[in-house]
Amino acid sequence: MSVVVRTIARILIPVILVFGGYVILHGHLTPGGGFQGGAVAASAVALLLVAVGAPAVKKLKAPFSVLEDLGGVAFVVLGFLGIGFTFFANSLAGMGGLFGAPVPSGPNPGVLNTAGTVPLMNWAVGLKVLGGLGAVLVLFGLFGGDDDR
Amino acid sequence: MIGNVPFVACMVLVLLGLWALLFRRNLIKVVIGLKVIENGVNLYLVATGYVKGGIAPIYTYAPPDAAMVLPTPQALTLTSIVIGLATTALMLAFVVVIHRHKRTLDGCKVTELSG
Amino acid sequence: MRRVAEWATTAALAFVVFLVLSSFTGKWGVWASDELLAGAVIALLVGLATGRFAWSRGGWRLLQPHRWVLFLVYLVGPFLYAMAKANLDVAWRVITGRINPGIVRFNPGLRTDFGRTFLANSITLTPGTLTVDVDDGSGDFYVHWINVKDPSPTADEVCGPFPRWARRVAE
Amino acid sequence: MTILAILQVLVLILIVAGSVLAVWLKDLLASVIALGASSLLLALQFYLLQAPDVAIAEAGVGAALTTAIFVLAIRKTRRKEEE
Amino acid sequence: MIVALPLAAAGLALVGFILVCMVRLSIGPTAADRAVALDTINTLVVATMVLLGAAFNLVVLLDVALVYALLSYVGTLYIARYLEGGLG
Amino acid sequence: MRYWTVLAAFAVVAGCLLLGGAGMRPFGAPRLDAMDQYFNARSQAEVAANNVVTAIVFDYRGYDTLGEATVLFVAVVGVALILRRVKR
Amino acid sequence: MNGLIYAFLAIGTAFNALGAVALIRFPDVYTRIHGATKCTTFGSIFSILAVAVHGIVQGGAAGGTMAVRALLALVFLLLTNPTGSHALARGAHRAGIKPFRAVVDRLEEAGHRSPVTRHGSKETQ
Repeated sequence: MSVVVRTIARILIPVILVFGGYVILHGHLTPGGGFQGGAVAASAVALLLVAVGAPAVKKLKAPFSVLEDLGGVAFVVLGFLGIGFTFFANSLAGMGGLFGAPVPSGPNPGVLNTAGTVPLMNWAVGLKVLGGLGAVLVLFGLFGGDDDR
Repeated sequence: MIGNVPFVACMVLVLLGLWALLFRRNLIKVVIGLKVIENGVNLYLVATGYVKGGIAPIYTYAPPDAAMVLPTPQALTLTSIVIGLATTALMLAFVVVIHRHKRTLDGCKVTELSG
Repeated sequence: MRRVAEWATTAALAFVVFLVLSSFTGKWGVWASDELLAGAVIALLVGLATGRFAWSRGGWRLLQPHRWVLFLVYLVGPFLYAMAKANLDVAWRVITGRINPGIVRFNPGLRTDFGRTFLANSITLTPGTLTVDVDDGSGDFYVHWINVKDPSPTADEVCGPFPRWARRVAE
Repeated sequence: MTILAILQVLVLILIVAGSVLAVWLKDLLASVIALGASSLLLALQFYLLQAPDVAIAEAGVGAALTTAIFVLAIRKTRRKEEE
Repeated sequence: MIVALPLAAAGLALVGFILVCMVRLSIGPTAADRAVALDTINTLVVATMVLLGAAFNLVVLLDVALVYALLSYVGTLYIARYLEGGLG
Repeated sequence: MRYWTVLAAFAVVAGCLLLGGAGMRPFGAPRLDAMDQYFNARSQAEVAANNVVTAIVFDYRGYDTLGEATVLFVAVVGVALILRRVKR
Repeated sequence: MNGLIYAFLAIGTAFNALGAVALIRFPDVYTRIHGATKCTTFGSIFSILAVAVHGIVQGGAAGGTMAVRALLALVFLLLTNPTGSHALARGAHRAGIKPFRAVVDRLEEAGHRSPVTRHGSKETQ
């Protein structure tokens, strides 16, 4: 595409990634979470693919596979954290420490440091969705580029 | 006040997708029909959980003493949307490969697996 | 050295975006400390991931503060005025249906990517003009002009003072 | 309350219209554009049904990624529906 | 649960304009015309979402409008890239 | 002949779906909502999350999410297998 | 303050209406892009400014957040909208759509046409 689209993509791709991180990070306070934030961040890959072209995303295939596996493993490990009570029990909520602050009941402005394992699982699923959808996009973009006809 | 219009609209969406599945032979059109069915089902699930006069089930900056809509259908729909994209990509990959090998997108002409 | 500067600058700008997004989390616009910490981590990761990509030739000059002041002045002054004029112009053309279109070429003499982007987007949002193509090498602008007065115009005739503003702000 | 009901019915009509176009048009690219519009308005309907989580998911997926994958697939195959 | 009626009325008017754009999307002779209609619908939907979020008096709903404002043009870019014959 | 059979089946399905949609409970008045009321009331105390939907996705119904993540993984692996570069 | 909000809403709605009408009335792609982009961007600026003023009037953390979010959406719209229109115009020209009753077409003279698209589906008007 032309220089205009490429320059705007240069500006907007970091912004989209930060916004995806924000959506994942505040998943337990505002609408959002791992699935939505991963989809938003994968849109940055789509923008890179359309603005710069398929050769630019060639190197990204291996990192995305690693991200997807990492996210899946982290999700299962976080599920096993509460195995003393039951699988997927939220063993960190309300205990103090990491993400363990108590939350007042009823409407409140929201405290980031709450909700136990939920934010960590958000990050695991977010990385997984980013890796999976990004890998799909890269594969579609690279398929049949040079040797087709 | 508006009766069952949203539910009927969901059914119309599902029927449209079914029409595309049954009477269109182009494979990409079939995938589009599946997307339309998926949209209808997602809309149906979310409409099931709506409570008249309710607010979104989030306590951040919520007005006090307001009824909330039901959260469980939303949670189910949420995961189904992202999964729907991945499965659509899988179907389109099949379509691309079929076109590469058979030089056609007509579902009736791809006969290896029939009969 | 240059690479470290790219990473650090991108991370800092990403952190500013995060601060705007998460404002009003503490009391009256003071950010909560855990928000700041998490935002710093996210901004650092984003800076590392996109630092090489985000900067092009001449981009560093955008960091000079007087350009930001000029940009704000431009935004509320000539740009808003030109946009209002553009909309009244379109309204008149919608009602009367009187158009005389064509695609003309002119060369504003901008060299950097950011300057060309700035001018192209300004042209698209202001009266009667729409950027169709920008030549990468020579910097020629091809503009769809809804009311062609001159088939081979100069930059002043098509878009008035905008090339000067683009040179002042972004180049 | 009434204005909310009118909004919901109007957006539902628009969704159904976009889906009809997506199924009916012969040009596959136009069909994908209609599907994109339909998904956009579906996100607006989720918004009106007070489901912002689902609306963000539909926005992030339907705005960019679905259109991207469909357009890439059409690029890799052919555009017109053959009869 | 609409608390600010003028904002909701403006949102209703914008949805009405989306209906007009839908006409162009259905009759547009070329694919480029339809894509222009889609782009216009994008902008109108973002404005509608911002207005309705204020009308419902729920701050959290405005995040959806942010996502749309940021991402809606990527689809347009794909269609434009297809029209100019790119995308490998 | 085959066309008419399919069309008749489609008409039957269409009639059933439309009647079912019209005969459901009224829109906006759910009957069985004990579970959702429990989630709405207790999610702040049990999960300490403001967003009830996220609490359900990642805590109350974590198994569902695990299954969906598996489906996502399988779909991505399928795409990667189908679209691998064939050396000719 | 309410008067200001109503004025902004009226201006915004009027210009958005103008954009929709321009989309219907103009004769070809390029002029439609003209009308649609300019009018809807300008109208959305005022609609969103109305919401921002509403948030500031409301005050408190919730109102401030509302104003910040609305202004951020405005910034994103201003960045992305003209870019998408430019890309569409360029794509339409390379797909072979001629401007309606053009007096001059320097881009075609300069030979910036793409090679015929791979599957031979040229756009015709």
